[in-house]
Amino acid sequence: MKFAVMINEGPYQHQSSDSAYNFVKAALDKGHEIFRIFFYHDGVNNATRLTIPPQDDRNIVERWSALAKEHELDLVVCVAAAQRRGLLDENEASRNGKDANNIDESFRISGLGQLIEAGIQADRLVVFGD
Amino acid sequence: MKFAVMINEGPYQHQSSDSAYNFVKAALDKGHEIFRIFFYHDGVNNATRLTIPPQDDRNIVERWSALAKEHELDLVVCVAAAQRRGLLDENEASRNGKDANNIDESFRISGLGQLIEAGIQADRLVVFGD
Amino acid sequence: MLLHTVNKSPFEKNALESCLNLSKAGSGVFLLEDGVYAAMKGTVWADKVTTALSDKKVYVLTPDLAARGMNTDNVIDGIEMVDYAGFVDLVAEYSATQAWL
Amino acid sequence: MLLHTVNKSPFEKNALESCLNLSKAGSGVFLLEDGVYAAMKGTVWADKVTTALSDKKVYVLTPDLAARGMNTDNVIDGIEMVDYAGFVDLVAEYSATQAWL
Amino acid sequence: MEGDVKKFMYLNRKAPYGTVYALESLEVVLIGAAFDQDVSLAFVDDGVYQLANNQTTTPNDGIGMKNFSPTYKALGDYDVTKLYVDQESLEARGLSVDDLMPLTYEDEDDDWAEKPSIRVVSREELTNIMDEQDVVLSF
Amino acid sequence: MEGDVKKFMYLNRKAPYGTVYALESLEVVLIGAAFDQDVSLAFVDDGVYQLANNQTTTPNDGIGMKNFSPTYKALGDYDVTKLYVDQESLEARGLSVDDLMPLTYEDEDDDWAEKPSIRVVSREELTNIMDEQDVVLSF
Repeated sequence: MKFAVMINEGPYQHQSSDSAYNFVKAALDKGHEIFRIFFYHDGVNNATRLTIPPQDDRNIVERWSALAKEHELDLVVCVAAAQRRGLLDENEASRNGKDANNIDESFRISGLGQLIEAGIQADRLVVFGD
Repeated sequence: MKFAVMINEGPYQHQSSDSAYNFVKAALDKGHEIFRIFFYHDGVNNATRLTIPPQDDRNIVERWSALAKEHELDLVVCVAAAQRRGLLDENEASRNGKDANNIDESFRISGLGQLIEAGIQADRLVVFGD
Repeated sequence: MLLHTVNKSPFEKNALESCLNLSKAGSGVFLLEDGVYAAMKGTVWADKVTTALSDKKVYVLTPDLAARGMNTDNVIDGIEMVDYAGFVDLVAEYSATQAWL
Repeated sequence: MLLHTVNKSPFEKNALESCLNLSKAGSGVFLLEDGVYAAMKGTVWADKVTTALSDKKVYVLTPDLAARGMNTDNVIDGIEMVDYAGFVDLVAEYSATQAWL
Repeated sequence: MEGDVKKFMYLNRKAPYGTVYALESLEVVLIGAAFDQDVSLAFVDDGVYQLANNQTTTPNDGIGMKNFSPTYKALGDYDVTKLYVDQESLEARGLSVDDLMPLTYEDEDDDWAEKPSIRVVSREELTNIMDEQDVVLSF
Repeated sequence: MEGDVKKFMYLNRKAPYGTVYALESLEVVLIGAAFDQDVSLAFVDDGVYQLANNQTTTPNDGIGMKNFSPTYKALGDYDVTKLYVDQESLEARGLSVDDLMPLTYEDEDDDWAEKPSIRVVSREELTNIMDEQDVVLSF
């Protein structure tokens, strides 16, 4: 079956991203397809490559990034939500005259249409939030 | 009177930072002193200089930054909370081998002791959160 | 005496209820953000708030009421309406502030 | 039939109550994260959850129970305990998933 | 995008301004309107406050946030015409439909007659509507 | 830091793991212990779950988060010895003090006798304790 996942909260503050990760991993283990994972609201904060969690804690961003590489996952960050919160890729940063960018290469920035499309294309959409 | 303020949520997702800003501005208008504003939990996200809010919306980071410059406010970001969430200044970035930093110059990174000290030194501590 | 701040809707979260249960007679309850809905007449919470007024002061932040389209004419009698400047005065007036997040 | 997910404690937020009020007989209610506390015997919520079991299926995510120190022996009778793999199966089994955030 | 039309529901259960969910939910609805799906919005619990009339914010006097409620009035033009409001949620808050914005749309199947978009429904009705959905986006 | 000792209270009302507040609150308490203030912790509402016994997480099997509950056991060594637990919050959740971690400290004023740090208190007691505080940090 084809799943899509929406994540509405940032890493560490809420369990949403952890729960979504465990769900996605279990779905992949069972042979399901993950059509897309869409990060919205504070969920865009999951995409920062600048995170430095304590040694004995999980690295949420790296975990998503590794899973994406292993399974060619489509990790999409909402551009409007990301800009509000200071999450930029190289392209967005230079277009907006910002001197740095912080999005991990495993994530791509795109519009909300990607969320609707995921709802249309996937057999199931699961929302993780606060 | 001497006030200290603690902000526990990031910009835009929750009203906490807006309420704290309006409170601080009103306190300054009345001639009170703001001893320190301490950003904890997702509150550290208030310090990113990479934010690009929509044209017709408020710029929360810039607003804090301008107020800090005008009144020499001490805006302190908790280092542990910030590292977890990918908020770094130049120093933290280079010490941790990160290729970018994102903290606005009006904020400084420090430890939780600064929060306790604010509680001790200020006449009142007000917490804004979710 | 403490000034208790409540920024959550009483319909959504238990913050106001706990605050009312654990605040002393004579203390202040300050409603802001989504907490301001508790100040309105005619809701299922109005009776509890009215009861609280018998031994506590209750305040509501008017800019938060206005943003949410809540008519100040419908604020429960006895609740004091203040702006941010009034909020600052209250924080100074009470001995300490306790947030019910 | 929908699978309703509830990730909030019924003591803190109104998500479970609204979910139970607005879910059809035959639908599923999936408790995860802080929502798992609703699955425990002996709480002020236990009766409502037991009543829901009369016409709905209720599931609880065991890893979330374990993290919180909740003993699976004290889970209300009739609630089905599943792991993340079971969660995936349930999402596939029901026609759609509705989150009560 | 493709031939199939799915039933999309946006479930709104949070008050405006205190959190961003109401505003960012509306942004999804506006984008989603271009996809020609069968769209419904549900306003339950504090979500009903999103539709409150007379929301007033000004930059320099007030909470300093933008009043985004006028955007709901544009939904009709985007063919988003089914806004279901839970009656019990209204009543618990001492509100009636008269306290909400008068949202309307022009019905092309009825000689463009202006009709109300807000439909106050009972729990039972809303439960049935929700159960028919293919995709539920929760905010 | 200075001569005055203030009464600091940490108010914990949220469950662990679902949100980070419990963990990051504990980090403040540990740092704050170095400042020689009069420290109390209050566990109210879902905050009482923070002290639940037998919390179990493992990286590869389970929720994938660190079990931080052992840190509460170290509080006694940091001279954080007053953990007030709201009795009604426990009861509403079907819990008793036996379901909580057996936290203790050694009382230097009583020949280092081992004493319980957790003090289950009534609403009235807790209300009085809270009202005496100079600084309340809420999580």
